[in-house]
Amino acid sequence: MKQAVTIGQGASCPCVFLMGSGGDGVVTAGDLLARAVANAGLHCQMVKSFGPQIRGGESGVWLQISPQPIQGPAEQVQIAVVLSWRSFGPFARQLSLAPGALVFQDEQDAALAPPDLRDAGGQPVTPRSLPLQKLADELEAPRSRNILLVGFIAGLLQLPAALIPEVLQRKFGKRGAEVAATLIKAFHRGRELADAQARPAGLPALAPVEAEARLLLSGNDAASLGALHAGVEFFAGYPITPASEIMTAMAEHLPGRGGMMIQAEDEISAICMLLGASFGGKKALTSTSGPGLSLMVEALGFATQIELPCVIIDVQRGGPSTGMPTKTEQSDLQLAVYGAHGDAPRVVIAPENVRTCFDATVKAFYLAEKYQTPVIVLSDQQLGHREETLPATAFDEGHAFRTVIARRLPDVKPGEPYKRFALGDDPVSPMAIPGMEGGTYRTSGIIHDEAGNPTVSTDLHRRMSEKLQRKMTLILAEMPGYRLEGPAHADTLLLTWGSTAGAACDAAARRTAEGRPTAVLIVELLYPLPTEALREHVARYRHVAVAELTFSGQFLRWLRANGLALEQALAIHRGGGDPLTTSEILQRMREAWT
Amino acid sequence: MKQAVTIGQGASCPCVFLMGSGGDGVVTAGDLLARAVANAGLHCQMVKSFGPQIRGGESGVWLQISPQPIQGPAEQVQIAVVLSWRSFGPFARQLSLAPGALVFQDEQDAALAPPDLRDAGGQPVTPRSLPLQKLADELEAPRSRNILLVGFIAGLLQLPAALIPEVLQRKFGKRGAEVAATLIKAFHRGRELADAQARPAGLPALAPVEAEARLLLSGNDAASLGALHAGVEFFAGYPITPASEIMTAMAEHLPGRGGMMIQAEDEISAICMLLGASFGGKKALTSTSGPGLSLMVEALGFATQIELPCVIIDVQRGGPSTGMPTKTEQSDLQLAVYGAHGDAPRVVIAPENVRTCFDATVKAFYLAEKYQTPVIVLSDQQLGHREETLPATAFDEGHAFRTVIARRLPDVKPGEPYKRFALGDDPVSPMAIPGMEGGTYRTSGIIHDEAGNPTVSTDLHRRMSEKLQRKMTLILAEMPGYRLEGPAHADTLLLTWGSTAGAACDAAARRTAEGRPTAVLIVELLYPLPTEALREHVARYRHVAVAELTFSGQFLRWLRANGLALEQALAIHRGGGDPLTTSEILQRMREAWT
Amino acid sequence: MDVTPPAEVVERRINARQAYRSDLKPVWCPGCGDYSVLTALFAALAELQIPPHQIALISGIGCSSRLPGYAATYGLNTIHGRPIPVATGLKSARPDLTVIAMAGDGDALSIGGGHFPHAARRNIGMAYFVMDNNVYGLTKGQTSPTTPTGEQTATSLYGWPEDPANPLGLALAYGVSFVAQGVAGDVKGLARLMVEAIQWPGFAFIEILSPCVTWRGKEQYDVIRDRARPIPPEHDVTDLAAAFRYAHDPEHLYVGVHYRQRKPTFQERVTALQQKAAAKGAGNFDRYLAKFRA
Amino acid sequence: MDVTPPAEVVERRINARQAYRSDLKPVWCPGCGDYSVLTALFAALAELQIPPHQIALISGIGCSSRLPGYAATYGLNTIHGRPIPVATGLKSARPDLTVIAMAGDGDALSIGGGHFPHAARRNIGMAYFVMDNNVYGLTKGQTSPTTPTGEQTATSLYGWPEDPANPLGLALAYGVSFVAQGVAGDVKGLARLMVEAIQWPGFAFIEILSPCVTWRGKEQYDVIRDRARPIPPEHDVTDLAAAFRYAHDPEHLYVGVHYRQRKPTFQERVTALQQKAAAKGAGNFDRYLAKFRA
Ligand SMILES: Cc1ncc(C[n+]2csc(CCOP(=O)(O)OP(=O)(O)O)c2C)c(N)n1
Ligand SMILES: Cc1ncc(C[n+]2csc(CCOP(=O)(O)OP(=O)(O)O)c2C)c(N)n1
Ligand code: SF4
Ligand code: SF4
Ligand SMILES: [Mg+2]
Ligand SMILES: [Mg+2]
Repeated sequence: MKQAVTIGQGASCPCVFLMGSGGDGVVTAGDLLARAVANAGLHCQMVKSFGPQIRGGESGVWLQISPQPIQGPAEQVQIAVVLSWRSFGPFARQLSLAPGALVFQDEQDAALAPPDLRDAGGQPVTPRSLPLQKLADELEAPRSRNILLVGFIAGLLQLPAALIPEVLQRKFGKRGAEVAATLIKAFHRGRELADAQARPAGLPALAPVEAEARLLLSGNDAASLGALHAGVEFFAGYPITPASEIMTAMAEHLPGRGGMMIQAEDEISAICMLLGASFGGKKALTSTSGPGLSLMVEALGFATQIELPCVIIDVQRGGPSTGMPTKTEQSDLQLAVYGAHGDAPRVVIAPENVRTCFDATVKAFYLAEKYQTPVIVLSDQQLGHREETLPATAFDEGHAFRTVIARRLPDVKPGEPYKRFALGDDPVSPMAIPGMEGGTYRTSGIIHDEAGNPTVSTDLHRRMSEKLQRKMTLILAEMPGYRLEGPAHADTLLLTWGSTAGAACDAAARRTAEGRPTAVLIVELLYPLPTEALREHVARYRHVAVAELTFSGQFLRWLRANGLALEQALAIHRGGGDPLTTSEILQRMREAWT
Repeated sequence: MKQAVTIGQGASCPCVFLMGSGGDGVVTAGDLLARAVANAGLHCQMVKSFGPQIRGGESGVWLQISPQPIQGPAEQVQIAVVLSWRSFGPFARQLSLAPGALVFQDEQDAALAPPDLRDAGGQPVTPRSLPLQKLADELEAPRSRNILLVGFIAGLLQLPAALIPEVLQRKFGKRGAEVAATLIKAFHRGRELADAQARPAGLPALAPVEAEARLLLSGNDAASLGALHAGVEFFAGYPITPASEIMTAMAEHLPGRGGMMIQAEDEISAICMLLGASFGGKKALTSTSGPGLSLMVEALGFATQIELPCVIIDVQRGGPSTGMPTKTEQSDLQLAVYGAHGDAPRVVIAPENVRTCFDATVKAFYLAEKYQTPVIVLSDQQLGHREETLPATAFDEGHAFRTVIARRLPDVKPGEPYKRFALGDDPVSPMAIPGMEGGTYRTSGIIHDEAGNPTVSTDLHRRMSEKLQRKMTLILAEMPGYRLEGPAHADTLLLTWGSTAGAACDAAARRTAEGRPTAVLIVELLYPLPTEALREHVARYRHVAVAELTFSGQFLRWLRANGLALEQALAIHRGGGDPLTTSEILQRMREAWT
Repeated sequence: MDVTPPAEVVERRINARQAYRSDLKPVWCPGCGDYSVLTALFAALAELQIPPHQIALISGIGCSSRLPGYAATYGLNTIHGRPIPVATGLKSARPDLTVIAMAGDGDALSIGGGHFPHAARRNIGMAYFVMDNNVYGLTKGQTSPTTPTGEQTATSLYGWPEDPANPLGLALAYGVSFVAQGVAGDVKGLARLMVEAIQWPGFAFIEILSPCVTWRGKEQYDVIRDRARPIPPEHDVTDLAAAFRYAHDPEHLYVGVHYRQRKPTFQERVTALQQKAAAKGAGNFDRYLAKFRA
Repeated sequence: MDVTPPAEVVERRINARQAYRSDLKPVWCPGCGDYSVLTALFAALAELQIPPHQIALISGIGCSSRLPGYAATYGLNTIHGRPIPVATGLKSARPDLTVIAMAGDGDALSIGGGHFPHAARRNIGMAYFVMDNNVYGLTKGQTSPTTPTGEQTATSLYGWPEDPANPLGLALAYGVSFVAQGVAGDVKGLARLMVEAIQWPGFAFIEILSPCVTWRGKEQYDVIRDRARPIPPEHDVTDLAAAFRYAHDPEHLYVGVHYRQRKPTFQERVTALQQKAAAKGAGNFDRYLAKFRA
């Protein structure tokens, strides 16, 4: 049994920031700390940030720690360690120090500290020096500075001493016993450093928790797991930040189960390869980000038209154009729902946190196969890259969406005519796959008749359009497509989607605590939008706000396009890069409804 | 001076339909008739329709004739001539015969006539036989059957006999005097045939008009003229129906003025070539249709981001996917306004008839150059391919939009720093072009600073997004972006755009005549949408309808997305192919507001 | 070499070919070369006796790309320029099928030209038939990447200022493992090449000279006939540089197999790495999940 | 052959090179081959004495494509795979400029591979420098079209099952009129090739072997050095088939000019047809309008 943990007094959610330049190993340090925290039965959310360099550039890690599951992004930092002031620049604006926050530096770097460092309350902060490199050198392990740092933070947070050596052993054990022993020594030297420090003032007290097994993974990891669970058989893709991890996971896991990952020559080929595989009866996936999705537009319309299932995970990044590849935004929404010439409906769903990246992916395969339609999963850089602790049972039956189906095949008989696009009561017409005798059909992106042959009949144009549209109606009938959270007596509703949900829920909880009971409605099914249900909900509240991370208010515009007038709604949105924070949302609500 | 013309009694707008299979020459016949009509000082609209065959397939021509300018598409046909019943099939559904309409056939084809031909009133129609081929053979000009047909129709309509020989002479004169003479003979034999016929009952009487010079051209012709007037210097494109005629016109005319037309390897290259030429300071154009526009999405976002002018004429066709390449629809609207990952505003404008294809193109260049932005002109197959008579002065000063501007260059000095994307009061920052000393700059699709260098500053992301957005505000300030037509005391408003405007205006006029005064508001500027002005107008009417040719109501959804709730609006839209007709719109209004 | 077969053999063959015909009537212009390509394809499939439901024909957009609609197999007339990636996805997901991709010269070498080298590098086990008419047929006569320099077309009113591409040369540089040229005018010879291409283990390309009578005139048949020569029997089909020389011959169009060199197919290589991965236990959900235990 | 120049000449040269440097600091990894490419480019431009404002550098997306940001010329870091069409538009609209397109191996041969043959067919008067590191650098180490078969990368954990493309072979098949190979390790030699390419009347391609130390290791320098050989002086640079053989040499990477054959540039041909068109009076608005008089 593991030890219970107590950290300081005050806020429930300490946030630690570690920053260094290339080779300083702050990301490894963050990862070790996160694992230790997870093993202590606590929750943790870890966000990494890198400079434009591929190697040797600056990097920063935010670690939020709490006994409760964490929803929103980190806001203020209680403890910051900066290993390289020289490359601190890009983080200066991003880093918000809590009043009374402690900032540490390596004493060898002290001369470069910025002259005017202030906390959120405007108070000057004087960095405290630590002899990190010096101690590492003394250990004759000059590159163990980051492990010293881990010990130091673990000490400050009073994490149980036993947890980290265990993790170190697992992670570095294969480099030999000696290496591991040195690192464990470095860790303990770091802890001693912490003991020598004054305990940080406002550091929160974490109630002791029963330690239980935890997973630590990112949204891209969860999506990859979801795809495997859903029975993905084929992946074709083209590398792009921040989606490439899914491709790498597929490269690792598909061949082992008789499947295949093809690195396509571009995103147009990737989606076209999916359509080929899907025509052949296989469950097919790709992952991409904005620029790639832009290139898939033509083939997406084709997929809708010839009614082929396929799943596209779009891990959104800051736009427009090349935009901000390593930053987040929710601004591919419009392209996902509207990206086609002509009327080509498709399904668009969105996860709201790391865990639901799994659910959304499984659901995407389910909907794609059941309704013979392309499905886009709208994740984003924030979800895709941040790591979260989850219960070990997070993806088990009863906790996650796990329904897996096979494609519905027709009952064809050689000699009997087969109508691939039969216009019956059911808009989903069973699809033959090559190899089925009696199931041969030929079709095209041209408006076709029931058999699949081209036609110029405007009547068939209308009836086939209706067929496509009726599938959307059926989807709405089988799932709510949204989730409502918050007090029953709330008079305020925050409408949101995707990765903004976390901050929205935190903001609603705080607003409720302020005596303004606020609920949150998180839309999961973006296309087809559950408009009627949303309309009913919206009508029940005195105040309605719409929160999202886009410059132009794409989500609000999408709700409106679907017929939700929302004329009085408070629009909370701004240009991307950094996620919307709890305070930002809260502040806007306070200003609007005093 | 030319003779005045009188045709029958009744409706003001006779419609003639000619149909034949490949080689029958009905399109030539239609063209000759249209020119004769134009030379008689009348107005005419000619629509052609072809089967899927490239050659040898069926074709049909609708000719609407009127002393007044014609707005909406043809509805019922008064005179139909079918030269090949065998290939009549695809036209059967499209052809609506007016009560009492006359149908003619070549006597040699009579055996194949459909047994059950009926007019709109449900009355059976018996085709009358004409010895067309027989007479042509007698003239020893077996392929002159279509000229006989021209004579026959001219006779029925009592067009002045002198007009057509003149046109024949111009058109066929270069094949030798003998050929022309034979054709003129055939024409007169056709007229004699008409004299032998009973005058059609309901044929309208056209008041004599003062004959004046007329142009006969298509929307694609008018757009090409507009581009030349606007000073287009560079065109790159990829062939696609129904836009290719613009490309051919540019191939013909650009080299002669020192410019260039490049046939790109695909639409991605086409738009990228435009951006290269535009970066070099040249006015650049492409033309395409839905599938091509889909492929341009990524580069369009890039154009917005690096603020490069360029003009894209999208001649829409029936979608989705390959859809109906030779039919019309207005369903690229959503792709045009939303087609980008991230928030990438662009300008979208739409002509409403053949004439305004000129204006819209000139305006597109004006806006592109003035605001350093991509501009999409949304034409469609109907506008692009139909031919209309226009006054010879249609494109003259005072009649058309003719403002032409040059790009605003900065006042750079060698040695002084130049900020390509200066964030000043004016969101349009003067653009240096290669060759200007002191103007060198480097930029990318990445979020950039004022100089053009990449940045990860979320603050610059916001400010640059605002810069792009503020251009849109300026555009709205300088032009109304819509046109209102109809009685001042109207209590009903029809909102529409593009090629549906004609039928909407006709429908409004008829509804007004029925005692329900109805106005039409035609939106020309689709992005940025003049939302505030529209809101004010909409508020003034008791009834509001929105008419467009899309299955899903894209225009209505676009209006709503922009904040026009239009909750009570009557939505008039359907799947594409054939344009919305006056009667359809009228009928829907009658049903909704009895 | 060709001996006329007995009458009942001929009839049986004709019946076998009929089994591949769909009930859609071609809308090609009378005289179009693509009719012969379709006939040759039927003959080849009949000869190989592949059941229609084991075959998928994947085309792009163009007159030529209408072909799959006319065969009673599985068929997709996809989007312009994309038959190769669609066929790649299908063949690699379903190696049991006979997959034939086909395209026009514009589809294959202009908008879809970027996919060709990669199917070759991967050596995907499919046949690829390009019906080259030196023009954009469906869109009414614009230049294509194989239109000769100087020609007047709908998009080159003063003469085409570009050099034509050499499809055979491209295929050779791309590393295509089977490269041949056929002519629509010679249905029998073309069918024979098709039989070989369809059976070839790997990516097999046939450049088919298939006239467009509407935009290039009936003379295109004559031009091809005059320039066509059988590839000399002494040509070593494994000699890449020699094949490259034949491809660039300024005078003659060599008909027959230009290059044929067995190399591992995508499927063969992928099967090997699938075994490697399976041996490592990759692909197991629970093992993958375990990786994320903190 | 190289004689060390006097000190003041060296200094003048260095100053001249400085004039091409922008104030942006490269973010390439220490040791990246692209630094040398930049240095060579500065040297070549200084040698040619082209004023910076007469030059436009057009790249795609990738580590290599960051290069234009570091030069004080006009520059566009466009979108992934599209430097060729953007540069084509620019050069054909503004033949007075010196236009240099550049890209990585992924940008040039994968997503942008479809454009390369057409720039060659057109013989657009620009230089095209591909910095080939056999990997996707910017996106963190995935395979590229030139990654050797069997390699393990972020997207080929069990070994890459595809054959690599041969960039020089492609260029030759495409009809590129100037084809060369350079190595980042030899700045002087590379600069010399660049001078020739930039001056070349037509499309000039240099395949630059530019190591990625981060994803392919420092060893990539050694691998290249071991395999690199100067192209034999007796090689006839107008012999296409011979060049094709050098390009496909299984052992050596030949450095130098592989092929060089003057042919009409796009500009030359277009100028001719502009004159033809002008002579016909095409392009005049009023004449065009008159055509529509009924
Ligand atoms: C994205 C896109 N661009 C353009 C078109 C129009 N288009 C259809 S077929 C075709 C070219 C046809 O030429 P080719 O491939 O040589 O086939 P052919 O008709 O000559 O057999 C074009 C440009 C299209 N369908 N899609
Ligand atoms: C449409 C699109 N897809 C994917 C990407 C992601 N991406 C950026 S650079 C790159 C490849 C880089 O490799 P290479 O061209 O060889 O350049 P290098 O970094 O190696 O110099 C990719 C896939 C993108 N920017 N745009
Ligand atoms: S246009 Fe040409 S390619 Fe097309 S069907 Fe007719 S002859 Fe054949
Ligand atoms: S990742 Fe490779 S190509 Fe990119 S900068 Fe680093 S060494 Fe150069
Ligand atoms: Mg062709
Ligand atoms: Mg590379």
